[in-house]
Amino acid sequence: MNSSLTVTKTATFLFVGLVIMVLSFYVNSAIAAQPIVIGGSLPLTGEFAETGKLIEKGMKFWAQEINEKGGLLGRPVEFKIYDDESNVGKAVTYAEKAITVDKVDLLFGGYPGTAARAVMPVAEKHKFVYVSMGGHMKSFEQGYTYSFGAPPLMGEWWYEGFFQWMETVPADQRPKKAAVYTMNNPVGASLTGSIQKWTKKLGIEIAIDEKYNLPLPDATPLIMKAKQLQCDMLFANGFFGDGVMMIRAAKALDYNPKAILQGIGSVVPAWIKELGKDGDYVFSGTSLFNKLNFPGNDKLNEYSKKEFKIDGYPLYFGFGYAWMQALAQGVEGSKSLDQTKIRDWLKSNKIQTIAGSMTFDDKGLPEPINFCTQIINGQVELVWPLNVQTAKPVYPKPAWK
Amino acid sequence: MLEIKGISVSYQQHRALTDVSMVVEKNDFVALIGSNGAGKSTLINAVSGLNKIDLGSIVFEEKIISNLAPDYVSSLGVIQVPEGRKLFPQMTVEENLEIGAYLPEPRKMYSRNLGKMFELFPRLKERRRQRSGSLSGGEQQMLAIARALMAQPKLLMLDEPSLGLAPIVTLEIFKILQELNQTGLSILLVSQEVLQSLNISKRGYLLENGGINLSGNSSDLLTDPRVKESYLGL
Amino acid sequence: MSLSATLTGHDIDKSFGGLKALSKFSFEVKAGEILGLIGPNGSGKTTLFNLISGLFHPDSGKIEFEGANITHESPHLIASLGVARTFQIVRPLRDLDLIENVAIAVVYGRNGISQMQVARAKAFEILEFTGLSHRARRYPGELALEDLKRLEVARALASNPKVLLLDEVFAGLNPKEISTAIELVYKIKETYRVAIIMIEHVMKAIMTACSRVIALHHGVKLCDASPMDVANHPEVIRAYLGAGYAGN
Amino acid sequence: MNSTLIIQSLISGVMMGSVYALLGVGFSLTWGVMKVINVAHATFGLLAAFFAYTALQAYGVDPLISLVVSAPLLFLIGCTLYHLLIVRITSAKAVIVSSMILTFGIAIILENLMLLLWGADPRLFTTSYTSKVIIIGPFYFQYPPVIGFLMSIVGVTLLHLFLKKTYLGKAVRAAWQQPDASQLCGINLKRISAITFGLAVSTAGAGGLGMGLLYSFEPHSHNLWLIHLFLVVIVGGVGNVLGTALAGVIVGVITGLSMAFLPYQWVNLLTFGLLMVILVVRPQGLFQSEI
Amino acid sequence: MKSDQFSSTNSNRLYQMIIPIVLVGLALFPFSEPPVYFISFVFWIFLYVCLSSSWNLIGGYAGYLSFGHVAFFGIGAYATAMFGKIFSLSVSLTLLGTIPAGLIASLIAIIVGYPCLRLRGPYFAVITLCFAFVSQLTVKNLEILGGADGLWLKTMDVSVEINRTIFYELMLALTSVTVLVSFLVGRSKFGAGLRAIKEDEEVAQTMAVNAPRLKITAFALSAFFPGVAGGIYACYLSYIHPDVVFDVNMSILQVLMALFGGASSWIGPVVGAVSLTVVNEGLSTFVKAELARIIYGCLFIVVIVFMPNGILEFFSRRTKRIDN
Repeated sequence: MNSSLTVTKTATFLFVGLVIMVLSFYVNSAIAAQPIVIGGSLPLTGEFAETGKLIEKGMKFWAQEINEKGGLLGRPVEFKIYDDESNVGKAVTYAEKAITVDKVDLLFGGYPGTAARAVMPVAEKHKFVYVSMGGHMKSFEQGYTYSFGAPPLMGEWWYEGFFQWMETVPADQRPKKAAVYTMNNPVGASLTGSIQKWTKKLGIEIAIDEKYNLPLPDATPLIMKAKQLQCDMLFANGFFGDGVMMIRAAKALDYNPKAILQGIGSVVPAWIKELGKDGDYVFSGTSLFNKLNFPGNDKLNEYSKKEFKIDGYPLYFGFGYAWMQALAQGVEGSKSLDQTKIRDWLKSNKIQTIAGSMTFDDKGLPEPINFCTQIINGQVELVWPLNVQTAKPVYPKPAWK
Repeated sequence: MLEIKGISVSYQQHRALTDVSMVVEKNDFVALIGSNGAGKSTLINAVSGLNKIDLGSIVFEEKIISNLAPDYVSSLGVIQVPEGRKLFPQMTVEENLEIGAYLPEPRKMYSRNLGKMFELFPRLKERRRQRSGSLSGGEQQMLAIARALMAQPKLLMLDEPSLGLAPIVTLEIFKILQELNQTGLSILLVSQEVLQSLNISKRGYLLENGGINLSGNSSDLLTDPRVKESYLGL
Repeated sequence: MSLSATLTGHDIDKSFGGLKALSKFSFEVKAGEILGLIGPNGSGKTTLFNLISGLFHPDSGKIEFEGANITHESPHLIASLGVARTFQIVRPLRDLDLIENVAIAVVYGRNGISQMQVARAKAFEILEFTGLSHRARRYPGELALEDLKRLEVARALASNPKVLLLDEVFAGLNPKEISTAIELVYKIKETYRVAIIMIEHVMKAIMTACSRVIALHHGVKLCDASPMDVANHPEVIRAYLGAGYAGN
Repeated sequence: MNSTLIIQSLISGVMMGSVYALLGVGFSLTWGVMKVINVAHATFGLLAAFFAYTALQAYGVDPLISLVVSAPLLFLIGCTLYHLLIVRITSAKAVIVSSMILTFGIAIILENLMLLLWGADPRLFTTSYTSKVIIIGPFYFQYPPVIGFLMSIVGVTLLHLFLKKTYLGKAVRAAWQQPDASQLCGINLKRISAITFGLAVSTAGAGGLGMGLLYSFEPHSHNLWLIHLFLVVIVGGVGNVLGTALAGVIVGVITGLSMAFLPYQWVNLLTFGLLMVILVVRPQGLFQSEI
Repeated sequence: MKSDQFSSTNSNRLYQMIIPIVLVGLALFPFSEPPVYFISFVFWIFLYVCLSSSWNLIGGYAGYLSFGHVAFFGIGAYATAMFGKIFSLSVSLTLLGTIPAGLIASLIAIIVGYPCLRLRGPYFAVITLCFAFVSQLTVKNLEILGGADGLWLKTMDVSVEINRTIFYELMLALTSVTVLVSFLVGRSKFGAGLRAIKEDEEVAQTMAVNAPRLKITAFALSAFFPGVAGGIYACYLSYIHPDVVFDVNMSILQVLMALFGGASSWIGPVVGAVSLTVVNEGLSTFVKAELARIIYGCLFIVVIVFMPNGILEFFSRRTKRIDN
């Protein structure tokens, strides 16, 4: 009998504890006032920690810079960043926590695509401007008015630059047959559409079109098959781990297509750092890049060199920075923290970011922009469009040594 | 040599042994008899350190060994051949013997003792590479005894070595025990084979319901009607 | 109750690996009868209980309960027909107190009770009957072996069985406890009119309680007779005391 | 389907599977003999991989050589963990459940320690031989899987020899076949348990290194590896070292073959589905239990 | 009445008083106009209480540790989403689909449980884990179910506060029903049979407990509530993806919550789910990310080493000792 009494006691204690906690949040939120608080969540631990941490650093660099300049609207900025543990459900509640408890002034964009997809309706409901990579075209087609991709990481556009350049290659030098291997996730799915469209246009036959679920156990059979069918073009639409396996298998099997396209794997700094020479000559896309000559990139590079000891800032570092840039211009432009005003300003004005200048359409997306990158001599170079070219594309890819 | 002074053992709240005392002298051969559930195994497990005792003490060669770890008790030379033999079934005959000689002192004498065992139990020599699990019941019991002997015991305790064996095999094993005793080994034998164990032992104890009811020279016990009564309830 | 046997077994064979646990074993038991089952360790007594209660199935042979063939039925069905058993090594439900232990047997037994509250009251009666009522709210871990054996009996009784299989419920008890336990068995027989088969090593119990005794050795029936005749049967004595004793 | 592709898939399947096996044997050992499911097993492997990575990057030490340091180190860590924590739950009612929760906690702690120490970036071993290849006829043998394969053969053989040929190894087997009888022979159970656990953890180190040769790794990679562990151990039979090793190869072959015959997107599904079938049909694993 | 001495009348009265107050208090909470986050956070707590309580039916009462229970959550989410999509229903009508979704989850539990429930201990844990992976991968590979892209659901055309309040109340209702069922099962014949199975399945069988049928019933019942919860969650999130609703971490968490609180009673999972969710939230709020996870990991070690039967039993034993 005692035990059941204690049960009740324990339950009561927990309930009271919960109430106290709730109250303490109320009190906490009441104190915050002076600085502009920007809140939200990022995957700082768990599966997407790598990217999450880079975005966080990019955002923080932006804050440091703007605070040195005297802040936003004359007020210093401050972050309230939660760790969502790479869990989409948590990303949603933390966005709400930032909005309704911390009463943040602005919301920052999250990662990965699935989280962003789930947060976008929340931002919409709460009428908060949400600038992120988005979560691919489909998320922007849901009719959200407060969501922006500035710049987005748009799978549907990712190879745009590459194909535009390929169009300039004389038809007889173009690849004839392509092998397409795509990871079975939203990013992968969004890449395949443009491949279908463009290969048809360029007269490239798709000999293999296969999806795989992560983790990819082994890449050897994939490469072997591509080699046997004499595919002279390889689309490896994957992340880092599987991308690396494909490259290593391609080298081991001495498979020499004219061009290798890599999805999202080669844009992380680890690609060059870990893979070394073998990672050379893969093509990929990007919507912002450290070698672009838009204002701001040099500062970021300088900072990266000092802080991370690498030439050229990492891609997601740039994303974190660029999204904040876009948001800040909305605030400065509308001279207000009113979300609707910020949104309206962003929809009707041109903004400048490290990814170039952009204007947004109804969906909250800029004009399709995507640059074509290629890794040459251990450096990511921009090869297309011509006005930003930092190196001539190496094509066809030299044989493995 | 071994002196058990008024020990009591309980499992959870149940008392399995109450105030039991007995003595095994040097070069003694003691038979401990009693019906099922009387507490015989509990007693020798208490000596080996597998059971903890509540009261009393167990003294071996002037050393108190009650409630010490089983491996330590073994290292003093008190070796038990457990009920049901408990061989290492996936290991060969020779490996079983090797584990028998696990302690540092016996390990030094391993090859010499191995030879002796194969002399004593020639059938084990034939099957030295066989898995112990595949041996016949009698061979398993021999192996269990040989494994214990590999540890160079001063006191050998056997728990129901005749269990599930054909009478002729039991006879053979008991003969070997008698020989071992004649070479100077002290033995404490727990057995259901009342007649045979009393025949070969020097002294006997009758354990009933957790206490010693009767003790004396084996030859006297053999004719004592109380023994038969205890078994058949006549 | 008719005079026909409640539970019968015909030519039951059971081996484990190469070991023959039971061979060509037959038995029968009637309501109101106490059948004793004796034999040295490993002679196949507990195996028989496992076969009757359906935990094992025989290799050949047939077990019938009130004329129905239950040879290959599942344990819960056999139990729900009215065959209850105890376990030699007590197996109480350790995380549940005595009332719960027994009450579960009550609700799932043939009592027509499906409410736990009612079952608990009934369980308490049974605990009273078996002399455990003062420990009703204790957990098995706090009990002495004697009481755990009683609990086994109480639990078996609780399902309101027609046949009760008692596996060494006297082992490890002192003479006084044995007397009370024998009284309990009698009481059970009188009150519940069940057929009882009991495995026992304590000969005193067998001698006083049983109307008939079967002796087993290495899975073979040695004899099936009155307690006195069994105790004086030379083969039984040899099986118990070792070769040569009978002649002594 | 052509035979070259099938055989090549088989070859790489075997090599991949053998690395799973190396990672799995220790897991199988602790589960089978100690009834401890060490959910952090793969995490220790990952720790060894990160250690080797640092040694390679900072001092140019070959990953295989770093194992000389990390394996004994992991052995010590394993022994210490046993004495500090595992021993406290071995008397619990449900050791298996408790051990899973306990080691789950350890895994979380280790993962985040690695995150603190090494950051979240994916890592690869890149040495002079990582992109080399041996070509025999139409077949290709990449160095890293071949090395992993050899490591696995050496590791499993060593473990097998240890258990079968050395005094201590025999004592370990004896202790788990008959705990009571082994104590009567003078074996100290606690010490043997600690050694078993330490040993298992240090084989995890070798396995982790092997995985690092095949795949890139990050602080959370152990979650994926753990799934492979369950796979090979269940297939091979819990507690069975050689069975687990064989099961690794079988899982590898199944994966390899299904990659040759099935659309790739069904490969992982098939593997898990097959495991379910194996579990239902033969819960004791494919091989006779042997310790 | 004799039976009185077997029921804890005092605490019954206590429950009878406290529980309605707590429930009414919880139901009224959103109307005190707290920041929306708190509604969502408590919704999240309800979700976990519901998941771990329903898991407890099979895992706690019967002792069959299912590590793949998230599969039923996911199945419920997808069934509801597809129901809404196929008939292009509004959100409120889609929510009606959660009941059939729960039934589908139960049906699948029966089909899967039939062979799987013959396995015990860790084998059952592993096979259910595999089942979770199999169902996740199946959904990912099937284009009709949205494949790797996931599914979008309609959103309600109401303000955030109302939207969140609706889901809050729905989840509160579901959770109350789940806990009530768990409570009733705990006191019923059915629950008693499950306990017997947990303690000793063989003995239970000899007590006429039809173990196979009871286990499968418990498994089906314990799949129903996650199925419904999955449906509500899908509508709440308005976007579902196999990685989100079949997340194995969720599966492991609901097991840990139940064991953490104490799996032998109905209140254990409730206490476990509430405390772990609150602690985790507190850690994420006040401690640096990695450190928070490390402390979280330590929590499991401390609990298992010092309170092997869950916090509830630990505290009740302790007070017992003090009372004595």
